[in-house]
Amino acid sequence: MSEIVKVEHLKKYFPVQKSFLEQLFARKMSYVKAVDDITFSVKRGEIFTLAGESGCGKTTTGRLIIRLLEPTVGEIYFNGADITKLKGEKLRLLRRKMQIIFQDPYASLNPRMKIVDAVGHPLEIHDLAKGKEKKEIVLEVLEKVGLTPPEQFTNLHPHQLSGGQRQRVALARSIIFNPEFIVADEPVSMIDVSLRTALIDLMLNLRKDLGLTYLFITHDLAVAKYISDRIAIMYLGKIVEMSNKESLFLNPMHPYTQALLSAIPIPNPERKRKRIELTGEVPSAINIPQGCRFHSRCPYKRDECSKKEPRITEVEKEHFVACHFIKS
Amino acid sequence: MSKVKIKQSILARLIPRLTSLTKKGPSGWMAILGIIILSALVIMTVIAPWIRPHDPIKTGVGPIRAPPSSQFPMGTNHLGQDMLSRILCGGSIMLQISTLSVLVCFLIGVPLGLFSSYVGGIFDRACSLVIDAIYAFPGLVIAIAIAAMLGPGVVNMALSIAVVYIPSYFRIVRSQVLSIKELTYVEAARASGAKWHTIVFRYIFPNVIPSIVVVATINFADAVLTAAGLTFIGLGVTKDVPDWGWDLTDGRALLSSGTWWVITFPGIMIILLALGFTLIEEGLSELLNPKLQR
Amino acid sequence: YTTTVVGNLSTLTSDVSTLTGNVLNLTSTIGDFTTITLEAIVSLEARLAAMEAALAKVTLAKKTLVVGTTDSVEKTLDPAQAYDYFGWCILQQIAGTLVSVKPGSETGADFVPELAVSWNYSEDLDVWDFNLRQGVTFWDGTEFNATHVKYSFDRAIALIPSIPEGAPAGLGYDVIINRTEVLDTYKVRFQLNFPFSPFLGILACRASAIVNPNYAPIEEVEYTAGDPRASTPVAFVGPYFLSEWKRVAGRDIEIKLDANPFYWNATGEYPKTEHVIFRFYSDPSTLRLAVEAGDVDIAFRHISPTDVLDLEGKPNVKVWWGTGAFIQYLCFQTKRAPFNDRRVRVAVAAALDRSTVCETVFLGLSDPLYSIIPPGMLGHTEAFKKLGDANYTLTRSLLADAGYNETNKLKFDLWYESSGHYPMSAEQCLVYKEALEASGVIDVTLKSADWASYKKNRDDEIMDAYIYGWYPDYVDPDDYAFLYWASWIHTNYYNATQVALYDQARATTNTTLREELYAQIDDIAVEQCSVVPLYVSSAWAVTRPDVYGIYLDITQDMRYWLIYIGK
Amino acid sequence: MGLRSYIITRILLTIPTLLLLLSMVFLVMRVLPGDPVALHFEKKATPEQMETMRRLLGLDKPLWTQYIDYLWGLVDFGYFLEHGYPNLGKSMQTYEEVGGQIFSAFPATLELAIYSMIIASVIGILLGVVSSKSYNSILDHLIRGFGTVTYAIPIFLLGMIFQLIFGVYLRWLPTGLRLNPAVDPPASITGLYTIDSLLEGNLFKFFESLKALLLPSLTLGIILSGMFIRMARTNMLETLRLDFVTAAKARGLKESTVTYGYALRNAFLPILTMMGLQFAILLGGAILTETTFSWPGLGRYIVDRINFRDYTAIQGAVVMFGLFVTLVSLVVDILYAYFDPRIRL
Amino acid sequence: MPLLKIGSLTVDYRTSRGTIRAVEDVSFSLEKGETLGLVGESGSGKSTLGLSVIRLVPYPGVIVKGHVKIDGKDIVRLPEHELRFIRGRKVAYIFQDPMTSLNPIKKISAHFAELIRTHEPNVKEAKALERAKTVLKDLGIRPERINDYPHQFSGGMRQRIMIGLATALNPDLVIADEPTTALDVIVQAKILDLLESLRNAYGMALILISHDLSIILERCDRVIILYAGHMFEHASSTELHRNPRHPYTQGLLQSIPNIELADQKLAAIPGSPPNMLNLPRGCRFWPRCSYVMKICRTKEPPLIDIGHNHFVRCFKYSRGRAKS
Ligand SMILES: Nc1ncnc2c1ncn2[C@@H]1O[C@H](COP(=O)(O)OP(=O)(O)OP(=O)(O)O)[C@@H](O)[C@H]1O
Ligand SMILES: Nc1ncnc2c1ncn2[C@@H]1O[C@H](COP(=O)(O)OP(=O)(O)OP(=O)(O)O)[C@@H](O)[C@H]1O
Ligand SMILES: [Mg+2]
Ligand SMILES: [Mg+2]
Repeated sequence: MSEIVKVEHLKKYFPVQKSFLEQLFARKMSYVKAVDDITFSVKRGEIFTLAGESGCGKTTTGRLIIRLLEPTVGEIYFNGADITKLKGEKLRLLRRKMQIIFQDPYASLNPRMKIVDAVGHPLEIHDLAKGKEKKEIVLEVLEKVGLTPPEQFTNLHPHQLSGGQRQRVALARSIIFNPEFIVADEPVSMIDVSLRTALIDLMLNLRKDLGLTYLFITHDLAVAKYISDRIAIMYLGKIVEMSNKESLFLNPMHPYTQALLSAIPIPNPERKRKRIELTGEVPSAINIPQGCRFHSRCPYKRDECSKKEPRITEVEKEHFVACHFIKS
Repeated sequence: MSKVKIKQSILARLIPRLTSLTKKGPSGWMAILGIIILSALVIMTVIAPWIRPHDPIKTGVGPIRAPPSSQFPMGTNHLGQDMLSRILCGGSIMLQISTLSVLVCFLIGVPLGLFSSYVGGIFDRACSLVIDAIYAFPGLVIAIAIAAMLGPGVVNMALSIAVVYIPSYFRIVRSQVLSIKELTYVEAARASGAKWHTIVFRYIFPNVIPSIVVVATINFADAVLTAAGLTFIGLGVTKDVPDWGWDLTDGRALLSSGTWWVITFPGIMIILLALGFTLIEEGLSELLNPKLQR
Repeated sequence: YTTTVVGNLSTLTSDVSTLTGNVLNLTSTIGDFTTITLEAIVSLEARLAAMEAALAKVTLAKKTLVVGTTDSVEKTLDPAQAYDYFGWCILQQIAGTLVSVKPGSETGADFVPELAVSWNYSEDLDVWDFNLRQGVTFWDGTEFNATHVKYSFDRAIALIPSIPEGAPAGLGYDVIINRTEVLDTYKVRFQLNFPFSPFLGILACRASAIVNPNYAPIEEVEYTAGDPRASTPVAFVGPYFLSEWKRVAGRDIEIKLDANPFYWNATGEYPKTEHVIFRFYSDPSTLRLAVEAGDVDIAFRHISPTDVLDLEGKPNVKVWWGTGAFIQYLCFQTKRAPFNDRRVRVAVAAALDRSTVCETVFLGLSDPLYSIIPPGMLGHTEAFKKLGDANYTLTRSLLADAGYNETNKLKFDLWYESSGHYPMSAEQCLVYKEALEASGVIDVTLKSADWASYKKNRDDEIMDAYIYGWYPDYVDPDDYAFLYWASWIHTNYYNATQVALYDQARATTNTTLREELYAQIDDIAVEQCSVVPLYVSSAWAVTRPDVYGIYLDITQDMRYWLIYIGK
Repeated sequence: MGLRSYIITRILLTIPTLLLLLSMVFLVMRVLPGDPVALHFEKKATPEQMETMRRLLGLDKPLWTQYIDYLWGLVDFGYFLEHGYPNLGKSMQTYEEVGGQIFSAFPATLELAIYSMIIASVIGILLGVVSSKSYNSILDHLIRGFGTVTYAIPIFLLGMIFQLIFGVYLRWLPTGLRLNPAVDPPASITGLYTIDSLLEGNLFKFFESLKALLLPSLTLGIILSGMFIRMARTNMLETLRLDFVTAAKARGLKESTVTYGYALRNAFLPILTMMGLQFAILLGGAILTETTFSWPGLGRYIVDRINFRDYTAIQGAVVMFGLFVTLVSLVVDILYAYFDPRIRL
Repeated sequence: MPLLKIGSLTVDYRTSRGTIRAVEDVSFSLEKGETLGLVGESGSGKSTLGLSVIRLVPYPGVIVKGHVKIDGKDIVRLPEHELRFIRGRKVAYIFQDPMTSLNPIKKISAHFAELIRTHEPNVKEAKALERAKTVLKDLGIRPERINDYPHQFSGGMRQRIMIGLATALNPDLVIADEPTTALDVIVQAKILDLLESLRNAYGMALILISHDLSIILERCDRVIILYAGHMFEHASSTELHRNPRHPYTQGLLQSIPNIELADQKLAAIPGSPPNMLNLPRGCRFWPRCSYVMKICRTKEPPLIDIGHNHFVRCFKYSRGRAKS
């Protein structure tokens, strides 16, 4: 399998909004280190998941790859080409190949556009189709995402749809160009449980039918486990563990991953598990602890951890971990 | 499309919107009441030339300061002009001034707000600074100063009122754009490669319209009141057109001598006109308030 | 107005309760003014203060005139600088002149001694001698004598360059007076540059008030209203002195006059009322409400015609009528078409309908004016009657000559002032417009501008036709007749014959001859119609019913020292 | 960021706004038509006289010198200390110091504004709270109706009606002016008659000034209250729906504690901001109110002076209004920061 | 006498668009120390039901039918002023969003002081604060932080404070409405542990509301499945886990991923939840139900007791006897 997307040493620092006066007197700028040097690649046809707690930089990574944000440092390759600096028309062309679906189905559709326009507008933007032609393509795509019969939906406004339907519309919009790569940013986390499975199945089917590759973003490891091929666990802007899913769930190595897994509720009242307790609060992304950024909460921390930042290393085949004490 | 067709299609779009207002509770009814009042006033003004009993500016069509009677249902004023005819025809000036001022505000304030907020940076800062500075002045003071500067007349009055209101449009548009700009669907549009003008006009602007409508209605109401105020301090239109503002000002001078009808009727009309707009505004702003919706 | 008693008197100590009792008595007698709640008066001092205030009210109600007005002193009360109606009005109460017009005079030409007891003039009217009153003292004890007269006039003339728009400049002192000589302690002589018959009129006006050199220096004129040297209460010798003058933001908010104990005519029991207080209202309607509500004893200047007629029937007020000297006239821009054509001007003048304006707009409180000199005054004629009112036959024939007819109407802009500087301008012009258009050959567009722009338009000469007004500095035809060609009206009209006649009239005291000369001026004016007289307004004042002593004569002067509230 | 540095920042930030405001006023004044010098002469003037006048008024200097003089006058602290008011130039009509005129007129407007603001906020907040508490009931509709109608009434019309009712027919209150002229105004300490008379300990004067104040401030207050009711009501409604209000109720706190201690206190912050913004409108309304009630304040001053094209005076007054509004919004922002702990980061 | 007894409770929202019957005919009871889970999708009426217990259904909601008895007292008919003694003292409520459930302009100390002093007016301010500090310490928050404002705490800490406020007066019943939805899993687990430990320590009953069946199954003794305002199934969690009876419950259980299962196959429930303004006739689940029968489309199924304290609202089990 070839790599469709490759990210190298990607960083994104957001300057902290400061008042005029503070800008004048501050000795140095402070930053939210939303993404802090991550490297990974997504293979063609796979579902690669970024998982982690809120605020760890998942969305930022997704938006960086899709070039909705300018990276602070690092390179992004798409099909082997460096797209980090693409601009203007070239970037617009790239947009046809990479798409994104967002978490909030209520906010990701323009409330004033009918479905037919919401889905078909990208075609107009790229001067690919208009009017009737556009409508036909839209009908086709709506059918694909399971909104049947599609004619029923074209003239509705988003507020007339349920959350699940909206997310399907969003999916339809993102596949209208037949893209190769889709960033799915928590596409099901705001959707009712009874509807989730259908949507996940739909995404899996689309992957098969259209040969898509997903970068799947979620904080729900159960969903991640169900859907993905490979998973990267992020903590405060860094990937702490990355592996294929079997290896990760069977053999979680990083203490954070372990804690995470042990905290996931199991829908079985008869099974009681031992939980790995973490102490302390999640540090803010502005004041990332020195050394290993997890050491403030780590049950196994030692002196070394607060001094040196561990590098992510391949401890087993295709299993990467960033911890001083886990070596191959 | 022929004119008739266009009209039909506009009606076809409007009517369901209006009827849908009735389903939205008291706020919807308030807006509808406002719309009814306004439509009545507009219709009255439009057909006034055919239904008025007398020439509204001809003096001495009746005795001076005659109280309401069957011949002069609203009495006559101090020049013996027929108040009923003046009331019927007098809305025109108010409507012209307010419409024109809203138009001007809209045409300047909205694009400026859209542009400034979307472009951001220094330009935005500069614009906001200027607008904020204007905003710090009491509106009427600016209106008076500019009206005095431009001289009387419908257009000039409208312009002077417009200057006062441009900041409101600018600010509402700007703040709305700034928040809408961050919304996911705008991001989605960017992700599909939309250019900035497409984003502004297809994705942002339509969603700002409701807020603009709210500002516009209150602008209308204020324009009416400000126009009356300008006339009151002598910066109104000339006397040879019927104008409620003038009648109100005249009526005020006459009221103390027991001539209640010269102030009462234009007073009611101006209040009604302004009320029509404030009712719509009151209704809409509640209906459109996202924080009050569930 | 109620007196509220809260609390129990018996719980108070005896003397306090008597005091309170007094206060209560007082408050009920003068209940009109005060509301005192016992509860509110917490301490003895406060009670005393309240009582004092209440007592003050009792005296005030008898010895005080409260005057309501919409006027305000424009800048100063220095006679050398003041040039506005109300400034002069106040000056008249506080400053003395050599002569004055007899109250109630019909022509305004009946001069009576004031600080001068007698006078005579040379045959050719250029030397005027005055014998001064003896035993008059200024407030500071200075004895009034001829040097003061000389000083006052010298000062007025000396100040002219530094007060560009000052009163004497407006009146032309520097042109008229050659020099002032002290002939004796109580005798003074004016040497004029040319024969000038209306000289007494000038001396009677407020610009000629005598000042006290100690308080009115020539050098360093401060323009500030409150400057004691320019407007000190003690600079003059009038029936009153200015005991308080407070201005806020260039507008009077408080003027109080108190009787001048050193007034030379104090023995004649003048002034009749000890104190005069002015209240300043922003517009006629509020003033009317105030006089009706009894807030003021006298409402003078700017109660609207409607209001005054309405008030006339009311029992709680009295309306006083008098001759007016305020006139308005129509000016034509003779520089360019259409009004560079004499026929067109005459045609428009003939189409005017003065009586409708006087009847509808002014409700009969003004009279059509057919000469620039108002009735009652020497030289008044009915010259413009020749053209008639709404005389459309004349209009049409003249306009036909000039090339205008029903299809090619005479079109022009008629301007009026919109900020209330002149009364009812908009209404007037509306009626004029109607009358003019009724001719069928004229098409008038009304235009308005606020006073500032109006004056600018006047100077820029952009108005085709515009109405203007005038009230006199001194009551003499001399102060009216020149309006036909006055350069500052900017009609661009000049007629040497008229000017010659005017100068001739100045140089004679022969009334018949003067009358003749003014009539000739009017005749030319009718022919030329550069300026067309429109109306002269009456004067009126509204007072409470028991006010006496008001003379509303042609001088437009309100002589407050003659006014009193009687039984 | 601490409150102190917030305040400093906020103050520093007003400087560019102020500068802009001042420059705009200056520029606008220069383009007003009407030559103030020509306007000065009622009847006639020679070119030499006009020139003298021009020199006198400082209009012969180049524009930028005038601009610098104007700005300098505003910040000339020595002048301020000496005279008690800033140097705003001399009136083109009366030659008086504009600064002095404005400072003498301003307290009247301030007093009117303060009382109207109090009336408007009391009516507004009271009715707004009642309305929001009885959401969608008849009472709510009535109050909303009241607010909407009052907003639509021209100020001078309402003023006139009040004058007729309370002044002429009932004779309870004076129809105009700041104080019965038969009463000596209290010694000027703050310039606000009601406060000065209290400071003087003279209740009689206090009631007199209060009587005079009542109608104008009621007029303006009622007109403004419409907007205040709306603000209070909407904000209360919004706040009453917030979780912490429900949470407080769920904790069994007293109804009044929840309404006032929770909902109103939180709703008050946005209301406060809007009140600050309303101040400009209030001052605008003060112009008409002052004219109606012969109130010797800054609003009437402006209208007066505009008729004379008295540049320096209008300029000064407008600047004063602008400064005042800016100051109010500064204070409001600081109060906001003070009351809202979230701002103190 | 059970601690809480709800009988045929029906709650309507009378909106301008129409009446939404958010909770319909719900009956259950709860003993001291028991933990009950309320599960349902968004809009199924969980919060409405929870809030009905303290009679705080938001405007325009009205309890139109039924009773809610706490210690035998029907709070539906209680005058407003007496409710105050129930709320906070007997029944405490924890809201979903910790970020918005605390008054942003009041210090934490004020929150506690107000609560304690409202219900125990004799307690002095200082005493109340002392107690508050102990509570905070129990929750794992440094007592000094009592003088901080809510915004100075993280979401998890705020939720702990909310729990502290809820338990400070030792209520008999705590209702936690999605207390962890806004939080990360690790924090979520901590909060739930905390609730559990408090319950064990003080023996209070707990109603846990969540849309996440996993949590409920993991933490609760009994479960109620709500669907569009109807109670679909009511059983102990073990029973429900072993023998889910209602097709909806079955579908639900099959659509939750479980990380402990290898190669789990999830099954989807077709269709989407009904529009509350326009409910289908008959059983409100039938359009999505794979076992739909004719009767389902016309008649509303009754709640059927199928033994073992297991109730189901489905015609499939109508051979059993209907619960009155
Ligand atoms: N535009 C921005 N400006 C400043 N900070 C930002 C911006 N976008 C994100 N951040 C910060 O960057 C960090 C990472 O945010 P991101 O949205 O990528 O996290 P996430 O993992 O997607 O979290 P969640 O699960 O809550 O969606 C957060 O601390 C966030 O506050
Ligand atoms: N204030 C309200 N006005 C009108 N309808 C409401 C209101 N609150 C809730 N509803 C309606 O009542 C029904 C039940 O709402 P409720 O909030 O109890 O559901 P929930 O199960 O708590 O949902 P969620 O999981 O989203 O919190 C929903 O259909 C909702 O639309
Ligand atoms: Mg995210
Ligand atoms: Mg809920």
